[in-house]
Amino acid sequence: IGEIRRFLRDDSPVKVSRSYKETAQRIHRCQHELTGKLGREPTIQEVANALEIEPEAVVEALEAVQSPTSIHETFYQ
Amino acid sequence: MRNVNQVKMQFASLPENVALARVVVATMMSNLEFTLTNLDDVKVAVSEAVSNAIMHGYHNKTDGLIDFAVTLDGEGLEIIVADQGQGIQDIAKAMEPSYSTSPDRMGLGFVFMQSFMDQIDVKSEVGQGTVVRLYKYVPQLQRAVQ
Amino acid sequence: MRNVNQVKMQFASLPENVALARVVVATMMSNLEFTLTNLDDVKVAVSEAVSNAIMHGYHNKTDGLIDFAVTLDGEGLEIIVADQGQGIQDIAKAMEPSYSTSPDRMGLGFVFMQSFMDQIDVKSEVGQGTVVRLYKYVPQLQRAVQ
Ligand SMILES: Nc1ncnc2c1ncn2[C@@H]1O[C@H](COP(=O)(O)OP(=O)(O)O)[C@@H](O)[C@H]1O
Ligand SMILES: Nc1ncnc2c1ncn2[C@@H]1O[C@H](COP(=O)(O)OP(=O)(O)O)[C@@H](O)[C@H]1O
Ligand SMILES: [Mg+2]
Ligand SMILES: [Mg+2]
Repeated sequence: IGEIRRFLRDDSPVKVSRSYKETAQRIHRCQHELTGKLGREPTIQEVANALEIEPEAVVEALEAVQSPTSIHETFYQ
Repeated sequence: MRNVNQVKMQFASLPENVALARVVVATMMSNLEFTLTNLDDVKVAVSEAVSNAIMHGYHNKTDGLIDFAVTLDGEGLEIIVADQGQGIQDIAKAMEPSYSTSPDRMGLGFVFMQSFMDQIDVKSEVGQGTVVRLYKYVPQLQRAVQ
Repeated sequence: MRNVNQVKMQFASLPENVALARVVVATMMSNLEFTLTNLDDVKVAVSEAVSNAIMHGYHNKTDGLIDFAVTLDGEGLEIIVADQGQGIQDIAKAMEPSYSTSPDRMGLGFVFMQSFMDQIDVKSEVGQGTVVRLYKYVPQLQRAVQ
């Protein structure tokens, strides 16, 4: 059971957002690099493959760092 | 890679379920050859459609039900957002830029949905509710020659 | 912070929908005071339950339907995974560690569900299908004195 918790780092909920934030930064850096390399925008899967994470993790990280419910709130709050 | 799938959901008209709808669509998009830009675009459109159902359909009452269906049909992504709320009197007018029935809103939701998606179709009946159908094609990527 | 919500989903028995179920639960958990460990634990349990429905309930056929419901009731999180597949002959035996009807499987799915969740309840009828109910309480966080 212990080894299943291999992602266990800390019990603090604050950590959740920090690790998501790091992943999101890596995603954006990778997207930039791959765009240069491929001459087009990479797909979500290409980014996930390059970072060796699941596409699901890409999605989760990006969502976690983007909390507003509507773009109106983002732009005109 | 699989590109056919369908997910149907029903959830309450709570503001936090906007994020839920976004995440479901985003996860399903990650199985197709969509880019991160496509992802952002579709997430904005979904947020606007679901926010509209909550805000305008149900006037922010939290006990309304929203039906949400996402279908991957092999060519793209179809999203259907349906509420059984107040309905829209004049759909053409509602879709005009800057038109809003709420004084504090910008009236740009439908504009965003139209610009970020390839198709939008709105059906509504006053007192019955509103169904918004959005569609986005998977982009034809130019494969760089190695 | 809101802590009452319910989401019902129905999706096909496709392997990629395991991730979808996980993401939905994780998003809903993020509205409550669960820890990262709780999140990982529940994700494992959900993966096991949904994988079982796909693999054992529907024998990896992709046209089965899985009903998935997540409820936040104020005290915790209830997850229900239901298939209309093959069903389980002897539930007590199926839940034993290392018991599996697939030679290549570990037989630890139910063990993980039991260890990582606070409650598990399995109902099944051969030829009718299986319903797995999982429950996790929100931990009583000890607030550190600053
Ligand atoms: N689901 C809905 N139910 C009822 N009315 C709606 C719905 N969606 C949109 N509307 C109407 O259409 C108008 C325009 O919507 P939108 O372009 O999103 O702008 P906004 O939300 O800023 O008002 C809304 O002000 C509202 O009157
Ligand atoms: N949804 C289901 N439908 C039919 N049989 C199931 C289902 N879930 C579990 N089972 C049965 O219970 C057994 C034990 O399940 P589990 O502990 O997850 O181990 P494993 O999946 O590795 O076999 C399975 O081998 C299968 O026979
Ligand atoms: Mg709007
Ligand atoms: Mg199993």
